[in-house]
Parts: sequence; structure tokens; C-alpha cells
Amino acid sequence: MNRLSMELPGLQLKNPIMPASGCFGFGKEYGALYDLSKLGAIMIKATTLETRFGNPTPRVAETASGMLNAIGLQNPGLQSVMENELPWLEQFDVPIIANVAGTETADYVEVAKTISTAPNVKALELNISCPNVKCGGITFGTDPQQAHDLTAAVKEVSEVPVYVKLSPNVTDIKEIAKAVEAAGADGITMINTLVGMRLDQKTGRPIIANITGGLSGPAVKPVAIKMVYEVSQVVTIPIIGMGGVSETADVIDFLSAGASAVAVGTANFVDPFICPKIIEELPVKLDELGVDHISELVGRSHRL
Amino acid sequence: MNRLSMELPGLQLKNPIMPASGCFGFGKEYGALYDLSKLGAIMIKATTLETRFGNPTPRVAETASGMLNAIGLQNPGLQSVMENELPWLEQFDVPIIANVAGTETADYVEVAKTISTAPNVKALELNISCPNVKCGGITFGTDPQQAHDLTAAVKEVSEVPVYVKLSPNVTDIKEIAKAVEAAGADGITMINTLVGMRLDQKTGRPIIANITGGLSGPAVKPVAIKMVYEVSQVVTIPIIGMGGVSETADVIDFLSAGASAVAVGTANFVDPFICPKIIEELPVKLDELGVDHISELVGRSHRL
Amino acid sequence: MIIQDRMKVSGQREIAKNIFEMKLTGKLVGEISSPGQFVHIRVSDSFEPLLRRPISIASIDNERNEMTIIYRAEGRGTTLLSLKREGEVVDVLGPLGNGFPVDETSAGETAILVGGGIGVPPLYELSKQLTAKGVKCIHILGFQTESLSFYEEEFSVLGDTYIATVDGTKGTAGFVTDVMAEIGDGFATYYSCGPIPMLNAVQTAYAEKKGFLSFEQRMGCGIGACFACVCKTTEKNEKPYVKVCSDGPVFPAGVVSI
Amino acid sequence: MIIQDRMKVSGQREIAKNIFEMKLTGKLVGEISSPGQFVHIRVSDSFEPLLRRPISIASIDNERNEMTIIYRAEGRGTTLLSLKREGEVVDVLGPLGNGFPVDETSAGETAILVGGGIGVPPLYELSKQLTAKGVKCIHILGFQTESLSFYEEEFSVLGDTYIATVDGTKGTAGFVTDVMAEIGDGFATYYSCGPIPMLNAVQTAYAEKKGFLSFEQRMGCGIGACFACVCKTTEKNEKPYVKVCSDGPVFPAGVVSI
Ligand SMILES: Cc1cc2nc3c(=O)[nH]c(=O)nc-3n(C[C@H](O)[C@H](O)[C@H](O)COP(=O)(O)OP(=O)(O)OC[C@H]3O[C@@H](n4cnc5c(N)ncnc54)[C@H](O)[C@@H]3O)c2cc1C
Ligand SMILES: Cc1cc2nc3c(=O)[nH]c(=O)nc-3n(C[C@H](O)[C@H](O)[C@H](O)COP(=O)(O)OP(=O)(O)OC[C@H]3O[C@@H](n4cnc5c(N)ncnc54)[C@H](O)[C@@H]3O)c2cc1C
Ligand SMILES: Cc1cc2nc3c(=O)[nH]c(=O)nc-3n(C[C@H](O)[C@H](O)[C@H](O)COP(=O)(O)O)c2cc1C
Ligand SMILES: Cc1cc2nc3c(=O)[nH]c(=O)nc-3n(C[C@H](O)[C@H](O)[C@H](O)COP(=O)(O)O)c2cc1C
Ligand code: FES
Ligand code: FES
Repeated sequence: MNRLSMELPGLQLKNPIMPASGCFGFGKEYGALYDLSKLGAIMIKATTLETRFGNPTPRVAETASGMLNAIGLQNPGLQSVMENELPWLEQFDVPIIANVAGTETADYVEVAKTISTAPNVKALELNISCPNVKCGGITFGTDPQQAHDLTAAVKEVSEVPVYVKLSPNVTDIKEIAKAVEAAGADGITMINTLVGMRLDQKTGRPIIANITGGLSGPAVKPVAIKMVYEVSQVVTIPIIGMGGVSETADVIDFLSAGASAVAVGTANFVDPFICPKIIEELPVKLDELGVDHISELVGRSHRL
Repeated sequence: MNRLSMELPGLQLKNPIMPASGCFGFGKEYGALYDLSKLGAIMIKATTLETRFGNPTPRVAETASGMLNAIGLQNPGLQSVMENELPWLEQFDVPIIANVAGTETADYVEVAKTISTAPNVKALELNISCPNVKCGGITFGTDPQQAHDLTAAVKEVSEVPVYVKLSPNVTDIKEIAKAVEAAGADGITMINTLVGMRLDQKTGRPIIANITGGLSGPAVKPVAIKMVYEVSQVVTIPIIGMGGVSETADVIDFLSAGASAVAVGTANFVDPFICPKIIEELPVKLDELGVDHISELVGRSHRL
Repeated sequence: MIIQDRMKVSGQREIAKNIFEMKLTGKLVGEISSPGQFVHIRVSDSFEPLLRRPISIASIDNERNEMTIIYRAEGRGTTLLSLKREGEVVDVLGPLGNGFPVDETSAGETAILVGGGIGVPPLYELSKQLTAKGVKCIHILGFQTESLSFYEEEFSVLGDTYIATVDGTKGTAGFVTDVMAEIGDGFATYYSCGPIPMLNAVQTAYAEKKGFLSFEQRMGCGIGACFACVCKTTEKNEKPYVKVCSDGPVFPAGVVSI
Repeated sequence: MIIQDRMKVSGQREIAKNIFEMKLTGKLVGEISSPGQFVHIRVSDSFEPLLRRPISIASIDNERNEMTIIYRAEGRGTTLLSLKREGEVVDVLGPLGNGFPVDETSAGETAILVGGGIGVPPLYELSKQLTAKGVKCIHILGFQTESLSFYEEEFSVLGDTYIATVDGTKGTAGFVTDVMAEIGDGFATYYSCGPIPMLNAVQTAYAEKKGFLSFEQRMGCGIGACFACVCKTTEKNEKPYVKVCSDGPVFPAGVVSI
């Protein structure tokens, strides 16, 4: 028995650990460090219809137990991802979750339609929550109706299950979650980054060229856990949880809060081997907790 | 010339540093450690109409560079604050900002009416953003209309200027800020805590008895800075900034972002002498930055 | 008076599995007024971990300006503390709270001191002060297992010392209450520190006696300002609640509602 | 190959005001392939500070498995690094990036190495390797002021070494470009590392020459995955951007748009 296996719409996960979108590129760099087949899945960098250069630099800044980023969805564009990135990843025995971004519905639809036909893309992750682009992205993620309609439009064309990535920068994330579920989303991924800012001490000016950036890392974990806890109680579709996961204990927390799998973002920068390390440690943790299969942990925070 | 003095509605501050509400009780404990007259002002613990015991314990939990709290507005009630706490504080040469909380408008109005007559209460801070009480508090803080109406009602009865304390747990804090400004608020204090959660590793259950708690400390500073930066550009009333201030450099950041004064919360627990330490260091920082008066720093992040 | 002192680590050794005895030197020691008071320790200059850790004072050496604390290295903070080496400096706030009242037992009388696990340390200074004034002390110390037990010798020097371990690897097999049953009630006062279920059992067993219990709560400020550490009280108390950090951690038996 | 190595601090000393020379021992050293590569250092096991710090490799001693880095203790991270003592262990990721091409200058030719401030260190290993293969190296090192200057002797052993200080407290008063003007252009290649304005001045002054520049950018991953460190390129480059961490930090002059 594989104590770590998880079955989610479209995804047969050997284990519930996957790198989060934007923190792992298209896998090549980490693939030089370890065998990517060890991973439960890979969430690749956001793909847009056209090549995007992204924002000016500096694009990152450190904060207390966290970091800000404003990459601005830099990526080589749909065609190049289809021709160069995804085929390269086929050598590994690992399902790919393609992060789809755009500025208007038509972009999302077109990217989703094409990218969902790639043989190793087993699910889409609709990025309606990127705080670092001027239009599109987060605007879809803060209004339930817009989130609903975009999800429905993408569902119509996607060949694979669709997960929607939620933004934490909202008054009530449950509303957005229910809206995308109603629109047919197969799952939810959460949370994207909180919007934040850091200033230069000398000049007082923002360090990030884009002025604001997305806050990630251990600092945001309490917010992410709270939101997963809440959302998992109002939807029936599964959640892939993320936000500050940096060690095995954090994975246990996200599962307990109600996530069925967990993505690791910023921690890859701190320790590039963190994903395989966590995967190796998980069975030890299960023994400590007296749990046979990892699925027993899912949502235990709700049960009294 | 006092290089640190600041003049805000109702408040003649010797310096822009004050302990944040709930992190300093009613001053007695810290008063045993240093002379409270050193402080720019004191934001006392939330006062409600009746005595409140607050939430069950545990009420605090540590997180990465932050903490969660769910005290639940424990306080001895209006009468006792008027009779015991405020008169005791009169021995110090320091303006008091009274944090006013309640469950419905009538509570707020009654507390505001009475407490604003205390001789050393120079301003009120309307707590429409406490995430740790079931009703009232944060519900006023997430809806612009409710925030507006409550502010207007309190303005009508208050003998002193009214500052409104904003919640960061909203999609667009600028809307709330503009609403309370329109209702006559004399200033804004921000941010209150972000809602978060921490689970026990062994049981998976929330550590805080109230389940969720308010996240504060260095972890939230990037979020607070971003919000002060934004709000200070859409309102003309002054802002008292807070969220993670732990050292002198943080004060510079909040002023640069657009705050006119700064409150220190959680850091008092880490270092009970932090407020006087910062006040002492500020002139040194001004020298380093080549600035004569601290007011020159206010909002410099906006200026290109 | 409460002071913030950068104390020097003058000793650090593991006295049982993951249990460390640390000696700290500094002027704070001169401010300690009663056994059972605690200190609030900043384990790192970083903001992570953020909060101070409350640890009881286990013994005081006023001549050397040195105090001893005994703690279990368990979570992030205490583990970091256990990595401090002699000569390093630690930011300590204290002394905090109100300790055990030594005055409540007179010379010639007998006191029973009941401690459980990491609740044992503050009883050591208490016993030193009680025996110094002529009180006969009987110690009942409970541990999970032998490898987690400590300070038997130190307590034995001061008075009769009974050990109970849950798994029977040392002393009586069972709980401190099992030992208490054997000893009877020929004593004037009891003092206790340990986990809540133990405190509850002790105060129930000694319902007729004068006793003092030391409590734990998660803390923010440690000085009474934040209301993190409150406990509801029984009708015995005038106020409906107490703060463990500043009203306690020691309370007369029956005051705190458990 | 890039590896994660827990390297031992085998030396740490302050060689100028707030400038530290640290020696690190471990198997990572065996993986270094060119001067100008860098390492990404985790300065603390805590999550604060969170990110690694990129620092250039200043010299390599393959026999001892030891490398030297030279860094300015400025912010939180580098200050923590400067507190590490001999014998402590540091988590180092590397070697990263593509360094200076030694092959681009042939034996017998002359190379000019221009460094500014904390950009000086990687030029040291470069000079060692160039001179070892018979290239004549001329060093032009710029510093703010004498108290911040370092490694003059080390460079002098390898070749002519000119110092410029902005305040004139050492060597030529002014910038590296002032020294460059005196030296003329009797050389085959130039290599440079330092602040952007300096790199720009150098590549403008030597517009006709073959040159290589090392760049800095704020980094996330350090290995090419996060797109934090991109720079726009000139039309000289096929791709519209490069990543400093994995395509660089060294680029042929004229490639990066500055
Ligand atoms: C008055 C008092 C005296 C104490 N004396 C001792 C002593 O002498 N020796 C000893 O080993 N322990 C003692 N404790 C318990 C000790 O404070 C905790 O074990 C310690 O704070 C845990 O920190 P950590 O870094 O190991 O755990 P973490 O899990 O990293 O702690 C996270 C947070 O929870 C708090 N916390 C966790 N457990 C406890 C607890 N049991 N009580 C209070 N706060 C807790 C921590 O202070 C911190 O804020 C005492 C507690 C109190 C309140
Ligand atoms: C390829 C490369 C090689 C370098 N080699 C050296 C060297 O040999 N010696 C040396 O002293 N410095 C070198 N630097 C600069 C060094 O990385 C920064 O000075 C250092 O990261 C600042 O960290 P801090 O903790 O002092 O500052 P903090 O202000 O605490 O840093 C906060 C964040 O900003 C980043 N940051 C701040 N300044 C810089 C900068 N100039 N470049 C990149 N990131 C920055 C930090 O890495 C960190 O993520 C190099 C930088 C790069 C990119
Ligand atoms: C540098 C960086 C780039 C990111 N790029 C993307 C992206 O392209 N698409 C996306 O959906 N999320 C992106 N994210 C958000 C992460 O996928 C993740 O939701 C967030 O960082 C929280 O997880 P963490 O705390 O583990 O990093 C990015 C995050 C970082 C730090
Ligand atoms: C223990 C605790 C209690 C608090 N109680 C109150 C309160 O009674 N009223 C209020 O408006 N804010 C309260 N706050 C919020 C703080 O005033 C402040 O807005 C917040 O903690 C952010 O600042 P900080 O990061 O400096 O702590 C409390 C915060 C903490 C940590
Ligand atoms: S810990 Fe703050 S009141 Fe006790
Ligand atoms: S630092 Fe991540 S791509 Fe260069």
C-alpha cells in the first residue's frame, strides 16, 4: 500500500506534494537537481497566450519570514510551452498541472483549450488571483460573478479537470469558492499571495519596481490555513493547499485544515531539495501520528 | 525645536510613537517599567459598555514572525475604565486614545459619549475591525455603508476627534477608508489584525480556543505598509499606522508609506521597553537620513 | 522589580532526556523575591520565534548572581535555548509573577511538595527556602519514565523524596497521588506544580488542607497587560478571573477553576 | 553540478571595515568550474531571514577543498553571516551561474581586470587562473575610501595593481575610469565586476574591446527557475532577456541592456 497516494480529479498522485506555480519554472532547473518523478505533481509557471516579459526589476524583496514577488507572469507563451516545455517534462512519470493566466476571458479560454490537450497535462489551474498584473488576474478572483463566469467558460473547453486558484485578498473567500464550484470547477487551489509592499530605508521608495508584490512564505501560513479550513467546509470539491509550506509539519497542518494535497512555493528557493525531503519524511510523520494513510488526516481539524 | 513632534486632530504628540490598543492594557504594567510620559500617546485596551470576560484560553499562539490572538475584548467595562483606569493615567503627561468597541451601534455610541468626556481622552479609536468577537466589531469594518453609519453616529456624540480603526481583511480597504472619511472621521488607524489560524500538530485541532485569531507582528508588516500607502493617497485625514512595528526602521517605513504617527503592538511583548527605545533612536535615524523634522518623511514613498 | 537583563549563560547541561539545566548570571537575580517566580526568555535575536518563553526559576544563588532554570527542549524556542553555549548572552525579562508563599508554613511544621515533570523545578528553590527556615519538606516527584527524571539527589539532600514514574521504571509505579495515599496527611501545607490533571488530583486529595498550586498558560506579554493568560476563578475569588502571569502563577488551592 | 553542501567555516576575519573574508570547506569546492561563479548562502536555520544570499567565489583551494568568499556585512543576512565562527556549519548552494571565460584570453596576452567595491572579490580567482596560464593581468580596483579597500597585496603578487578611491585616501583620487585613461588600451580583453554605473563606464570606455561583465540582481531561487533576476538584453542577444543567476552573472560586454 502506498500510504501517501491521493486521488484527485484528473490526478493520480503518488504523494500529495507538488511544487507551486511560479516557484519551479517548467521543471528544468530542479530537474537537474533531483528526479522529478518523485513528485506528486508539478504546477508549472503561469502560461499566457503570448510571450510575456513581465515586470521590471527588482522583482523580489525579502520580508519577515516571507518574501514579496512581482514577476508579472513572465513566460515564453503558449506555443513555446506546448513545443518546448511540456514535451521535455514527458520524460518524467509525473502529472502536470498547467497554470493558466490571461487578461480577458478569451485568453484564458484559448490557453486552456490548447494546453489541456498536452498528453501530460492532467489538470489546469486557473490563475484568477495574480496580484502582479495590471488587468486580468486578480480582478477575476475578487468578484464571485466574474470568477464564476470565467470558470464556466474554461470548463467548457478544457479536456482535463479545472482547478481554480483563489486569492486571499478578499473579504470573504468562501463566496468565491462557492461561485467557482457552482460553475463546475473540479477543485480549488489556494492561496495565492497576499498583496504587500516593502520600502527602501534610505529613499522611502518601494523596493519592488512594480510597487506592490505578492507576499508568500511562512509569514502567510496562518492566513492560508484559516482560509483552507473555512473553504473546505463550504465546498465539496477538493482543495490543494499552499502558503508557507516549508517543512513536513506544515503539510500535516494543511491536510488537517482540509486540503487533499499541498503545494510548496517559496520554500523551494530556501531549500531546492525541500519537496523530495518532505516526501521522504512524510511516512515517518504518519508513524508518529499513528496514521496508516495520509488521507486520514484530511480535514481532521473540523472533527471534534 | 522638537524634531519628533506631530500634531493630529485632538492630539499634540511629543513624538509619533504610541502603544497599540490591546497590547498595553491600561498602562499600569508598562508604567511600572518606565515613565509613560515619554510616549507620544497611549491607545488603551478596547472598552465596551459592560464588563467582558473574553474568549476561553488558549488565547494566543505563535506563528512565523508573528502571533495570533483571540483575547475577545476582555475589559472591565466602561464604568470601571472611567473610574479606575483613566484617572490613574492622569498622572502622566500623555494623551489617551480610547479604543471603543461594541456589538451594535448603540453600544458604540454610549461608550463614545461617556469616555470622550474623560479629561485625558483626547481622541477615540473606533474598533470596527476586531476579528475575535462573534458579532459587531469586524462586520462594521468590512462593509463601507455600515462603517460610514457607525462613524457618523459616534461623531455625533463624541467630545473629541474620532479615528476609525480599519480591518485588513477586506477586498478593498480604500472603499472603507473613503466611507469613514465621508462620515466625518478625523483620522484613520490601521491595520488591525489579519485573520489566521494555527493547528496543533498532534491533534490537528486549532490551538486557539476561539478557533481563529488575529495575526500580528513583523509577518504582517508588508500588508500593512501596502494598505497605508494606498489609503493615504485616497483620503486627506491623517493615518496612524501599525502592523509589525518592531524597530526604529519600521517607523520610518510607516511614515514613508503615508502614516503621520505609528503604533506599536506585538513588539511590546517581545521587548517591553521597545517604545522608549524607538523614541530614543528616532533622532539618530533622522540624522542618518538627513532629515530635520520627522514630518518630512510622511508620505515620501508617493513622491517620485 | 521587573527588569530586562542580558544575562550570561554560565552553565548548560542535559540532565535527563531533552531536559536541560541552564545557569544564568546577571543582576536580575537580585530582584527575585519568592520561589516559583518565573522569567520570560527571548530565545533568539531574530523575529522567529517571536515570543518570549516563560520558564520557572529553579534555584537562586545570590552570592554569584546566578539562577538556575530547568526546561524541556521541545518546540522551536526551547530547542534554540538548548543550543546556547556558555558565555553567550540571553535576553531575560523578570522576575515575573508571584511565587510560592514560604511564610504559610512555620518552622517545625511539615510541608509536602508535589511536582510533575517539568513542574518539578520551581519546587527545588521552594524546598531550599522552606528547609532553611526549619520546615520539614517531603517531596513527591512524578515523571513519565526514568530517563525523564531529574534532581532526585538534589531533593533528597533537603528531605524525604519519593519518585513515581508512570511506567514504573523508577520509584513507585503510577502517579504522584499513589505516593500521596501512602504518606498520609500529617502535614501542614502542600505546594504543587505540574500538569493540570495532576494539580486537580492533588487539590482534590488534599481538599481539607492549605495548599498552593502553580499554573501554566500560553502567554503574550508575561506582565499582565495583554489578557492572554487569564483563568476563570471559583467563587472563592473576588474577581471572576486571574492572570497567571501577574496574579500567579501560584494561587491558593481552590481559587482557579479547573 | 549544483549541490547543497553544509560547509564548515574554516576561517572568518574582517579585512576592511565591515568587509569579511570567510573560508568555507566542503565538497562543493570540487564542483566549481570557472572564476566568477557564485554561491547562494542560507545565513540562518530560521525562516527569518528567509532567502539565501548570493555571494561570489573569491578564490578556490582545491587541495584543501576550501573556497574563500569576501562580503560586506550590511543588511540582516550578511551581518548574521559575519557572526559565524570557525567550526560552524553553513548551508551553501552552488556553484551557480557561469563565470568569467578564462579561455577568451590567450597566454602572452594582457587582460585588464576592473573591480569596484564588493565587485572586486571574483576578480581575484580570475586573476589567479589567468596568470597561471600566462596571461599578464593588470588590476584596477576602485573603493570608496581606504578603510574599505582590501586585497591590494594579494592582487599585486599577480600583476600590476592600481587603486582608485573616491575620496583620494588611497591611490588615484577618483574612479577606476580615471586609472583606465592613464593605462591606455594595450590589452586584449577586459573583465569587470562592480556597480552598474561602473560597468557602464567601463564598457563605454572600452567599446572596441572584447570584454566580460558580471552583474547583480535581487534573486529568489538562484538557479533560473523563478524569473526574479532577469535583465533585458540588447539586440546583440537572441533572447530578449537573460537571467543573471543561470545565464550569468557574467555576460559578454554589450549583451545586457543597462
Ligand atoms: C509560568 C510558567 C512556568 C513554566 N516553567 C517551565 C519550566 O520551568 N520548565 C519548562 O520546561 N517549561 C516551563 N513552562 C512551559 C514552557 O513555557 C513551555 O514548554 C515553552 O514555552 C514551550 O516553548 P517551545 O518553544 O518549546 O514550544 P513551541 O511549540 O515553539 O511554543 C509555541 C508557543 O506556545 C507557547 N507554549 C507552548 N507550550 C506552552 C506551555 N506548556 N505553557 C506556556 N506556553 C506554552 C510558547 O511559549 C510559545 O509562545 C512554564 C510555563 C509557564 C506558563
Ligand atoms: C551574483 C552575485 C554575486 C554577489 N557577490 C557578492 C560578493 O562577493 N560580496 C558581497 O559582499 N556581495 C555580493 N553580492 C551582493 C550581495 O548578494 C548582497 O549584498 C546581499 O545579498 C545583501 O544581503 P543583506 O543580508 O546584507 O541585505 P538585506 O537588505 O537584508 O537583503 C535583503 C534581500 O535583498 C537582497 N539584496 C540586497 N542587496 C542586494 C544586492 N546588491 N544584490 C543582490 N541581492 C541583494 C538580499 O539577497 C536579500 O534577499 C552579490 C550579488 C550577486 C547577485
Ligand atoms: C516568485 C513567485 C512566482 C509566482 N508565480 C506564480 C504564477 O505564475 N502563477 C500562480 O498561480 N502563482 C504564482 N505564485 C504564487 C505561488 O504559486 C503560491 O501560491 C504562493 O507563493 C504561496 O505559496 P508559498 O508561500 O509556498 O510560496 C508565485 C509565487 C512566487 C513566490
Ligand atoms: C494581544 C492583542 C490584543 C489586541 N487587542 C486589541 C483591542 O482590544 N482593540 C484593537 O483595536 N486592537 C487590538 N489589537 C490589535 C493591535 O492594536 C494592532 O492593530 C495589531 O496587533 C497590529 O499591530 P502589531 O503587529 O504591532 O501588533 C490587539 C492585538 C494583540 C496582539
Ligand atoms: S501574558 Fe499577558 S496578561 Fe498574562
Ligand atoms: S533568481 Fe530565480 S531565476 Fe534567477
